[in-house]
Amino acid sequence: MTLADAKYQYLLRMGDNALILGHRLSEWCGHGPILEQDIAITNIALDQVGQARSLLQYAAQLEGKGRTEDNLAYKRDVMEYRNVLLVEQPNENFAYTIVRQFLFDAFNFLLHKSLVNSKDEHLKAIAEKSLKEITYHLRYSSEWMIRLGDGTAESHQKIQTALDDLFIYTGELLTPDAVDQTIFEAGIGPDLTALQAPYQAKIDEILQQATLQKPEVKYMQSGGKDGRMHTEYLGYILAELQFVQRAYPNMEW
Amino acid sequence: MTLADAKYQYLLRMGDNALILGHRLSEWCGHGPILEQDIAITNIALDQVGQARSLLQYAAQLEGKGRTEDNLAYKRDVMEYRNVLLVEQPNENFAYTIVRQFLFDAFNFLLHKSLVNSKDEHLKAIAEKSLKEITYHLRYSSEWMIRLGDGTAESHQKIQTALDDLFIYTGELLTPDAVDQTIFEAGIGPDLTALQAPYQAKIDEILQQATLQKPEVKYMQSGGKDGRMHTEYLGYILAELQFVQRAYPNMEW
Amino acid sequence: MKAPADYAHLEDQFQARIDAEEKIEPKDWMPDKYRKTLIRQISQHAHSEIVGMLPEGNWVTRAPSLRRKVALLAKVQDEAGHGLYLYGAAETLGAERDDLLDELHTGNAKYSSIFNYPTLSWADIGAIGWLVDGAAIMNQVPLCRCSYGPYARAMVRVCKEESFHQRQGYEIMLTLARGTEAQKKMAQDALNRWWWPSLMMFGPNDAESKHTAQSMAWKIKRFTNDELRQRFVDITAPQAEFIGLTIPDEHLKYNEETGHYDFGPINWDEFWQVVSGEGPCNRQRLKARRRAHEEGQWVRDAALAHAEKRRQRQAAKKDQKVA
Amino acid sequence: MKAPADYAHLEDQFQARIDAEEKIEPKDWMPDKYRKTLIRQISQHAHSEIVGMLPEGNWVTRAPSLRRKVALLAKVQDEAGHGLYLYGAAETLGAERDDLLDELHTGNAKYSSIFNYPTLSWADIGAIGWLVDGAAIMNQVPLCRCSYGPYARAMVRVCKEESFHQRQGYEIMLTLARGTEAQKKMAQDALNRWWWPSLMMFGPNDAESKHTAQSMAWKIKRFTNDELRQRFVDITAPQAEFIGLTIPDEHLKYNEETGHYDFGPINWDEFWQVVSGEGPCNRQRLKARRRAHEEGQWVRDAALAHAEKRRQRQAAKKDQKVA
Repeated sequence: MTLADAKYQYLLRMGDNALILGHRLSEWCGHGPILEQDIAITNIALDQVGQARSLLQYAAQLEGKGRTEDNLAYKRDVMEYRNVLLVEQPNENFAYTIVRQFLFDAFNFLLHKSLVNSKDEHLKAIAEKSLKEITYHLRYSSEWMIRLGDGTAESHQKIQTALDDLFIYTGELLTPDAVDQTIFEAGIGPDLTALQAPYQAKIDEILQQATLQKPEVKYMQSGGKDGRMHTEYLGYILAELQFVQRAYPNMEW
Repeated sequence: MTLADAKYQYLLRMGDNALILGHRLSEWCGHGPILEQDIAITNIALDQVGQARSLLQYAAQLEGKGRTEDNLAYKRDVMEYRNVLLVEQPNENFAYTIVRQFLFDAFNFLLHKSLVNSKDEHLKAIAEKSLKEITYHLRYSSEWMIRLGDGTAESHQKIQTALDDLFIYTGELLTPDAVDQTIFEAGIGPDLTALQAPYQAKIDEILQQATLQKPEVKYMQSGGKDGRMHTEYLGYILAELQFVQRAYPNMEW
Repeated sequence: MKAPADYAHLEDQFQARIDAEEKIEPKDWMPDKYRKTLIRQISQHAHSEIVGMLPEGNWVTRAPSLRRKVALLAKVQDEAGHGLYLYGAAETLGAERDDLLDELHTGNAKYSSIFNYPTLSWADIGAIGWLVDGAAIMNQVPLCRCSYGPYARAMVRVCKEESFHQRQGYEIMLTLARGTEAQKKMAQDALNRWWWPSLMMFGPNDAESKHTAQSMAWKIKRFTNDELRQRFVDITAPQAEFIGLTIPDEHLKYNEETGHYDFGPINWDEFWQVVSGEGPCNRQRLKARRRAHEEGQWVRDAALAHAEKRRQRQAAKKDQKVA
Repeated sequence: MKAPADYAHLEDQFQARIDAEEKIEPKDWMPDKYRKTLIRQISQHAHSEIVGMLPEGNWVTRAPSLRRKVALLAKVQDEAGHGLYLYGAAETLGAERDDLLDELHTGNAKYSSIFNYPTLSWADIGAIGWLVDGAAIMNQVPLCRCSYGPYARAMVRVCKEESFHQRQGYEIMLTLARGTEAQKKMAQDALNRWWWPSLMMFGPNDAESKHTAQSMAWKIKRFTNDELRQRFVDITAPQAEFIGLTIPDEHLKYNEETGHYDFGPINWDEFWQVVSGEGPCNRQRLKARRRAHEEGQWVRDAALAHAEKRRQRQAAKKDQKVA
């Protein structure tokens, strides 16, 4: 794998993660459980879609085929998307949204803390801007993990169930493959294996405060970031996300 | 309005009703409350989509622009669809599905009983085939109206709620406009006003057996069949329905 | 309880302050009816912001470009923010947000009827920004000088943001109107559907409007419905012309004599139908708000329970230190 | 209770009937283990039909043409029908459908692991028809001669329909493979994802398979897992070649000596992972089935309650007539 290929893939993965997670969050817009949380979730959605734009712009530039952020977002089908499976999981209830966000933020925070030292100046600049946002996201989702875990019996049970369901999607986040390895060796991104311990430590710390049990998982689910597989949810996300561009192709909006 | 225009619109309306109702029913496929009802609902969906094919094929032929049933189904956006608002209402639960079906079947049955005498031979032939299916649909939905209405307290309350919510969409079914009038005068379709009394009689008969209250409605909702307006649900239906054709245009499947 | 004479005196003083353009503040004395009128108006306004998130939120996941998606998300977020500080303003008058929400959810409180129309294409997002926010600003700019301080100050911020939204909406329409035939058609269709409901946003004709006189005296209202509606038409008609869209009113015509646009009669039957809860989306809007509230109950309960646990733990810690 | 000697005698008679290719019918004597084995196998088969509706049902609303939509609906409906008469066959052995469903919903009963893979493109519908139904037929055709009568007869009908589905699936793949580059890619991708799971459908290698010997003696099973798998590869490999798709196995090669295709090693770790409930969609499939069942409870309750009301009313009418 050439470094150029790896960089393009890496940016796509990051961009797709941000876009799909932003999409899921934006589904809450107008339907949040409390007005303040409607605003907060929409705010995180905004950050994620904003980050997706920067990342996909850069990916398109690296690809060098004249595509734009919108071409990448609106014209790829499921099997060309490179987001991790975690971010496409549905908002079954607010607990799922919080757990998904927390499990992703804890990873994303460590990733960006490392990326601010990237040898790639462009990615470094994006990461510096994003890190501030992600620091807030992680604080927000951690607080809600604790609030719901250490809230009522009902909320505890709901968030434990969400955690049990979603934890199987965390393996993919920090299991490096050839792309990650190439990026690491080029000094552009972190050694993912080195982030595993701090990731688990963060999870443990918050779950302990939230009085939640860490699920025991024999097999992790993966396939999103390397494009091997997605869950059936992604197709529905894209049908909605891409409708206007697909129905009215090649227009300015 | 020329008769040709009216006929094309009339066929579109009938075809879109069948297609969108079939779509809604098909959402149950694999998720029905009882295996036997999963089969029955899927069976009605099959009939509806089958009818949609005949009707849209004929519409495309009348239009004479070389379009096909699939062009009509997959390439029109919300404002070009001509189904009544009733059929696009969501499956909030099985009661909504049954009420929607019953309110539509009672209309559709009367419509087809008249269309088998249509002066348009092609439409007459379609109607003859469909009438057998629709007779079964009406029996099925009537039986379930009664079963759920005169079942448990919970089922009674659920189906009454669904009826209260959906009844506002029945006005459009039998309120004639210029298209209906032109069709009637040409001896192709019924005088819709003449169907109003038998429609209400059928509704009353079944509601009485089902121990349900007929909702008092001051204003009916309309706009679907004349293309003035739809509900926000239709856009999501089309995003899903049309995804593959939109994402991979001009291909054979 | 005050004697009638005292009360009359207080009322005179109150009116004098208003006449002098002084701001009334939460702790000041005010007539009960002033307080009630304001609570009703402010909470209706807050509800409108919250319900207004729904038709626009409906296109967030389907926005046609990432740039537009970000802008729309930000806009809807702004509306939630407006709702938040408007509820806050109502609370300064002694109302409770929970009670106000109950009124909304039971269908007793009103909100702007315009949000009972569906958003059916992307162009509707443009039309809402241009027309609905445009009409809202027309209504709200005078409220920045409203006699009640907290409301007036909230309105200053709201108007600033609405004005940004309005320009954004107009720019969406402009882009569509200058786009392909399909886009132009989409824009024209949106204008056709949103024009008349926008005119209805100013409320009934002055002759039919119950509250106007008292509200004008209290400077809660500074212009009549018909004055504001005329101003809106006068500003919007040339904007439509500029981008090449046709306002769906055959009577619309500039009147050289009056210097205003004449326009056709409004379908007041439709207006009252929608106000009475029977518009195209009234049920869906209320159902969506109620569902969000009901499904959010366990989250609010958890937040309260957790806060209480923390409070108790901290109290226990303090007790230990003291002991 | 029979004495051991009687029992051995009955067992011998039973085995003799089976050896003579006689059909065992519901009222005939049969060993407990035969009954249990059959209930397990038939109910697993029934569950597979029901769970199998989910990955395919997932594309009903998105089928790319109305013709394909109708065919897919009909196919999924057939599967529901298969489930129905397979549950019926299990009931002839004294099982109750409700108990069998409970076993499914609690995760105690198995169903074909293939349905724990996601359908991600339209081509997956083709691949399932071609490969999954193809493999199922391979497994099921011998069951038409199964020693238990009701199961054998159910299988005759099932196989007829499956064979139609298989041809339909292959035809979808053919259309895609002869379509545009995008369609060909979609078809190849589907083949890549479904090939190995399809081979796993025949179960573990004979050496690892626990139940084979007894089931073969009872003529519940007529060929071993590996025999059937080999037959599937032998039939499918040329089909892939014919439509120009590449089976994702670098070891796949026709062996002139044996007259069979050699193929590469199966990833048994993945097989056991999915069987143990940890495949890509195990949780989603069970959740969907459980949800349908739970959300359908009030409907089933209503149907029962209404039937009881009718029964009582009719009984009352009869009483009146008699009186």
